[in-house]
Amino acid sequence: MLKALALTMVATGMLTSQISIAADKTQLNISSPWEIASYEPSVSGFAFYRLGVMETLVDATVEGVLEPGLATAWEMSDDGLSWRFSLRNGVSFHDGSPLTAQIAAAALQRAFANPGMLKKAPISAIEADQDDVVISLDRPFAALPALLTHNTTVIAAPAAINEDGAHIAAIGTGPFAVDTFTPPQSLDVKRFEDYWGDKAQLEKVSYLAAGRAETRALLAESGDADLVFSLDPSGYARLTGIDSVETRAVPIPRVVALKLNAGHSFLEDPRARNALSLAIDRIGIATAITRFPEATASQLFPPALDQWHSKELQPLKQDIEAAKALLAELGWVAGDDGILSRNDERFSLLLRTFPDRPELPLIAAALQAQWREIGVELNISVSSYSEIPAGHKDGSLHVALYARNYGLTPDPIGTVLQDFGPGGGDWGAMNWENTEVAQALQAIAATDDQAKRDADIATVVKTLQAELPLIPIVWYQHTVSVAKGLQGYVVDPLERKYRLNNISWSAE
Amino acid sequence: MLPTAPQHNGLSVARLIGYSLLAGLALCAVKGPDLIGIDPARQSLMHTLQGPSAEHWLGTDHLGRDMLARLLSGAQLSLALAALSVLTAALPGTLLGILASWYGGWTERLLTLFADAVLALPGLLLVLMLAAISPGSWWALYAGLSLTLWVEYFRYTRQRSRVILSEPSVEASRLLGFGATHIIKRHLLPEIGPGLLTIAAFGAATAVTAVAALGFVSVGIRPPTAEWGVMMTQLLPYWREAPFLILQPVLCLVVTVLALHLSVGVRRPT
Amino acid sequence: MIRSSGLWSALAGRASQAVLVAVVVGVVSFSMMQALPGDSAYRIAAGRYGYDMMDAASADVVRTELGLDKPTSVQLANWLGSLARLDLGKSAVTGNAVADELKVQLGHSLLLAGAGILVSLIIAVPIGIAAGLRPGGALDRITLGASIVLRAVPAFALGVLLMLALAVHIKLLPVAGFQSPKHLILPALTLGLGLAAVSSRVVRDAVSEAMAADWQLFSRTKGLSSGQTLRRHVLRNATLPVIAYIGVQLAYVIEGVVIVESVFAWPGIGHALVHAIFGRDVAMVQGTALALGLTYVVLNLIIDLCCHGIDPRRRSIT
Amino acid sequence: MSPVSIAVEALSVFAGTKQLLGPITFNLAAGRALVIMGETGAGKSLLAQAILGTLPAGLHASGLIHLNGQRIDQLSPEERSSFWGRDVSILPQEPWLALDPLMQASRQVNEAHHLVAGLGSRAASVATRNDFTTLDLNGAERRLPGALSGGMAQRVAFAAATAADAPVLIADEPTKGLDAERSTKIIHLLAKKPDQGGTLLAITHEASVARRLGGDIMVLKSGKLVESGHTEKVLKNPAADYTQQLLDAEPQAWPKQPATPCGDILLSAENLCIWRGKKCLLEDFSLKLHANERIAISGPSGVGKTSLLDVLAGIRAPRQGQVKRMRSVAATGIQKLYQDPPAAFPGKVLLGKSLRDVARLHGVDWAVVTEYLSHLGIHPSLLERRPDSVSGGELQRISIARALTANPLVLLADEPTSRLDPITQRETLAMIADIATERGIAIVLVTHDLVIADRWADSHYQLQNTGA
Repeated sequence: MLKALALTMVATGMLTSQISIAADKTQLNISSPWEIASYEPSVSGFAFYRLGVMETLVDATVEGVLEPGLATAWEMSDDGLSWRFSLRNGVSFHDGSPLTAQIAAAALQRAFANPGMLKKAPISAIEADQDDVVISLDRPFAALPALLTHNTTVIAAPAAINEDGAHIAAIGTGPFAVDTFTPPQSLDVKRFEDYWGDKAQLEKVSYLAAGRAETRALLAESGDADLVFSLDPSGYARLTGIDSVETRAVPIPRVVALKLNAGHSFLEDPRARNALSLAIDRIGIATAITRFPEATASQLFPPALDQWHSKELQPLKQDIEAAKALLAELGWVAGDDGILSRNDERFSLLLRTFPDRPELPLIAAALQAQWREIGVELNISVSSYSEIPAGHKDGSLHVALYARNYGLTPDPIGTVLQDFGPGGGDWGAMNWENTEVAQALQAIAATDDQAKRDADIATVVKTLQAELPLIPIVWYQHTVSVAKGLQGYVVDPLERKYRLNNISWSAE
Repeated sequence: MLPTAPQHNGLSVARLIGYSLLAGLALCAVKGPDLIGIDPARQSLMHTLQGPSAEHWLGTDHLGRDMLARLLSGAQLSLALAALSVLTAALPGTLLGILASWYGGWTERLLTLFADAVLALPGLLLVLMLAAISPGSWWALYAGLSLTLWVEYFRYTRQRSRVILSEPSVEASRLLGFGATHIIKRHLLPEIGPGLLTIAAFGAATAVTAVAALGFVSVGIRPPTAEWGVMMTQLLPYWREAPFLILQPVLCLVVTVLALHLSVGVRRPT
Repeated sequence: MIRSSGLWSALAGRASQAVLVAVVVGVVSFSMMQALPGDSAYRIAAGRYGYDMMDAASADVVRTELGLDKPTSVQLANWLGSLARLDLGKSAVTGNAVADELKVQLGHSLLLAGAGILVSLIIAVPIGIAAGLRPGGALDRITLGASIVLRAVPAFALGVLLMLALAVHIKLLPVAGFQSPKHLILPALTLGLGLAAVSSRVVRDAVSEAMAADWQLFSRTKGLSSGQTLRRHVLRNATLPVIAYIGVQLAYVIEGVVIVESVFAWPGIGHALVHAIFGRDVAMVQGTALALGLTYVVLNLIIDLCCHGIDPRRRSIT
Repeated sequence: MSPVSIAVEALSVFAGTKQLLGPITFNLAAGRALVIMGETGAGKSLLAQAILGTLPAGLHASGLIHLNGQRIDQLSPEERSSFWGRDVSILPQEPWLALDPLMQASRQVNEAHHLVAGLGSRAASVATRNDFTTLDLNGAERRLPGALSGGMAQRVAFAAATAADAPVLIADEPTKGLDAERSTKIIHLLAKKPDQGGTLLAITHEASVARRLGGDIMVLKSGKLVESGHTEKVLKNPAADYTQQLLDAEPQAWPKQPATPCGDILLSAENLCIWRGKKCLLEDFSLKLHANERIAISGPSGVGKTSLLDVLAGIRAPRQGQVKRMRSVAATGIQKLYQDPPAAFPGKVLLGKSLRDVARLHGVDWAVVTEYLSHLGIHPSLLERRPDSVSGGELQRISIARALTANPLVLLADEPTSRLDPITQRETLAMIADIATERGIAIVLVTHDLVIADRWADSHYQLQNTGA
């Protein structure tokens, strides 16, 4: 080990501020925490989509405006129960085979059979009709095109699927074709010369899944990776001080929220939920843990979802006394250990959360201390996130802490409907129903005319703010570090794709 | 002819230091938390990752909790965990080892085979699974650890006692009419004791670092409980910003291991 | 006089060990997986679809697809049965054949573990010898201190430190990844330093023991120089306990591998094992555990053979 | 007058300030042999170590040492080691420990020829082959030390030590632990040295060895010189009584122990057959053991003496035949004495503790034990020590006391004195005999020394190698 120490000495000794220059100017290295388990689109679609290997029928701009993808145009039937997507001509897969409506329809049927975005729409059938793909619905669903931008609806070549329907390769239509794939860690792609759209300038892109934020920060700092996604607060802070990289943070429609079991005797009364919300020091959490004070959640939907984010709402804030008062109203009395109790029941709850997003256990620990202030005892179980839907199903869940993404598709209605519609949702309300909201959501789903929607959206957000089936805590900032000299990279607030074919190295 | 490698019996200066260090640690673990009287769980989100100050002698962690308080209450759990896992590994390991060498033949073969099989079972598997069976409870951790650690004691005890039991002195004792207990007490334990202690010293370190490793793969003890290994993993993300923080639990462990080695002697039996 | 050849008994022993391991691993891992709390359908769905996509619906899909509602006895029987046909089944999470996944991951892990042990020897042997020649000397104490510190520093901390020193400051090596041989160095060094912490002491003890032996002195008094004695007699004798120890050490390497793999984004088997356990991927856990167990047995067999090579006493002598 | 090869002047060895040896002065000319004689603990070995520069840490020597005319006492250890093998060969004590356990016998000799004598590899192997032939070690070339008999190991070590044919040969207790014929062999080898014009410095406690080596002799007692001169003269009519004692201690000089009337049978063995591995050691052996009878069993090493004792003790079962123990003999009625006393006691336990355990177990009053001890001439202070810090003779006597505490009727003694120097040996055996007669104990003594067997025992069984 002496040798190593010696080396370290030398290392720190000859610490020169040389900026690493990527040797090959047409090569790009990306690192992010997300591992790529397999070829299955419903599992790994996100990666193949982000890296431009596969494409969807419908695409969207960074602002979330829908634009043609593999489908050049689409129209809804007058009764709103059928959608027709006309396919782009002359698109060929990486193996040279042409894209046909049959292939697209088959791919979407597979996507619908598997868990994924399409499940959120009331789809009755998916068929091919000459050069079009026709999707029939049970009831009107205006956001269908938006769902078709999601990475679980990518179109893969038939050659990639073996006889028993499993994906054994990733053959898409995108600007990049798979070069080498070592699950779950890395995926190298190379430029696809016969791409239908504007070809990529980069020749080779390699993606490395690095689970640890510390590792990613060092990858960015050393220049081993040119694009590094989701940096931890501490690493982000450090990288901002380094001149070989440029750090960017954009607000995204992802929110850290508490799911409350409104069926639980302690939590059924909205006042109880409000009390818990009032006890939370959101600014503290946003400052100390996620480190973006501006991202303190004043309401559920972040500004990134401008149509759903409401300026009128009274922002959520901390007020210990008010919280205590509310709980007192509900007949809670502090015991000698400071913990509230009501007819011999201690106000003790179990919070379920998971470590996959490192900040969650920290926030949980913070909540534990803050709720202690108002006499609520919180036990924390850090386990698999699947415990949350499981607990929702069997009703054993008290409180769950997680990050919910309302930006999976440009139009969040699918997700919102699932979360707050009738019966609530695994990642939404639990044992909480509100007919007003339910009706409003149905109405929103049925139309894409914003003017018609606004009123209903207002009802929804107002009720959610008042009833708090979910207690929002902080919004997310999507953090990226970009190597100096990289041109054309735009941070996608919907975390949908990297748009690699627009990226190039500035010649210097 | 030449002086042989120093055997560690008799009270040397090193041992004195070792013992006093251990005593110190034990004292800190037992009395420490009350002495400083700061709640290791008390947070102050506006004063996180602070350096040492009059208010917080060793600074504050990522949630603004007092490091000294956490280290002290962590000492309780860490040391208990280490001691327990070592103990629960050493007892069966040693006994089975003696059993094997005593009866030899099939008993020995089977036990050895079993031990080898356990060694071949990835210890990590056992620990992770036990930890997963009752998430966040630390008894599972130490049970898992002992399950993987006992084999070392078994192997060592077996190899050494084999030799010792074949010595004339044991035969003499048998002829004189002594039973197993006497032979274990007078012949085996005095001979293999030091070696076992050394393994134990290493085992204790393994226990704490293993907890750290588990915490790293996010298995382990529930918040807000403080434990050195867990603290190491929790403070890792801040290693560039506040290196002195992650250094503290590591140093605590270094001191513990050092104390153990000084007090049992540093000769590792192989 | 005649000694029975230790070689064959060693081979036989290892063979029976292998079989036992296969069964024990299978049963233990399976039954423990059953004992785990939580609905495995949910866990598997989580492992597959990620938290944005998984929900009760996807869990049900998984349940029916994998037949998790079958009685556990049937599931275990199936696994053992297919094991007899050398078929490890399919990963519940990725749907790929477990064997295929293991091929890649075990390969990477063995590479890493092997390199780690190599590094540990490169470090431990010279240091251990130097310390063993002067037991209680300055070097002995210093290296002891160093190995204690190294034992107490968790692998991940060591890993990031090395990254910072060798990859970020002097851009000597890549931070993480596995595409080129260069990528192997840092993880191997991290692993090796941890191992060397102990093995250097083992070497030291072995050497100091050999130096105290009568035959060492006789080799000197019959006229060989200290160097010749060291090379021809001391080292040879000291090698035995060291190699034997490596055999024991192998069992502990894997723990280190897990951490190192996830710090350095190395697609290894330890990493996979952790994922599999969290994801309730029974087939994968069993496959991984089996692979690790058998690897351990094979490596120990190799070690037995090495000992036979070095120690003629083990060969049959007439 | 041939040149002086070793000259020692006022040589003394100290542990701190305590003088262990000396002052010793002698000149040893080429072609001569010098025997240093004295009982164990007389500091004989220290003399050799002082000359060689291999004194254990903590000891230091003073005085002048000249080797082949060069003064070496104030040279550095490294420099002194350069003489080893080339100017002076050293025959080690207990050669089976002195050979590398992992290296074939021939290679250990070969490397000496090659690296020390500087022969080319072919020449070296030729020389090695010659050594093995002349020392009749043929067939042992490829064996490992573990597979060599004591005598063979002794000769291999001799070949290795003398490969470079250094003018001076130092042999420290060359016959230790060897049976009669083997020690004769090695003595012949040593005796050759002066005849060939070399110099021999031999250290022994056996007058017989000294006699056969001839040359000059120095008798040491606890580090001090008591007498010196021509070996023959000194041994014929010694001036010092200590020398006389040493001579009297030779078994040849012992008076025949008076036969004792036999009591009734305690133990009987009928046509025993004992095997070790595939080899039959002993066939159809029978004996009857009567109260206070003294039986000696002798024979070359490896003939199965120890195995026979184990069978009689009931520790191991015979292939055939049976051992009958009379009803009068309790389970602990048969006790054993061992060849290597330190190995017969738990190493890390104080002797007193061990004895008290035995006394408690057999309900014997401690006073009785102390009485045995004083009768055996053991000072109580010794009981506060560990086995390894008590001399072999004392320890053997303590083990006798231990055995007696168990009130045995039969005492099986396995070479109990072969590791002791003559004086102690004689005393110890005498004691055992007395106790036997006093307490009507039957004794089976296993020894490799025919004379002892003959002088000491009532009846004497000689075992022969059964050709197998």
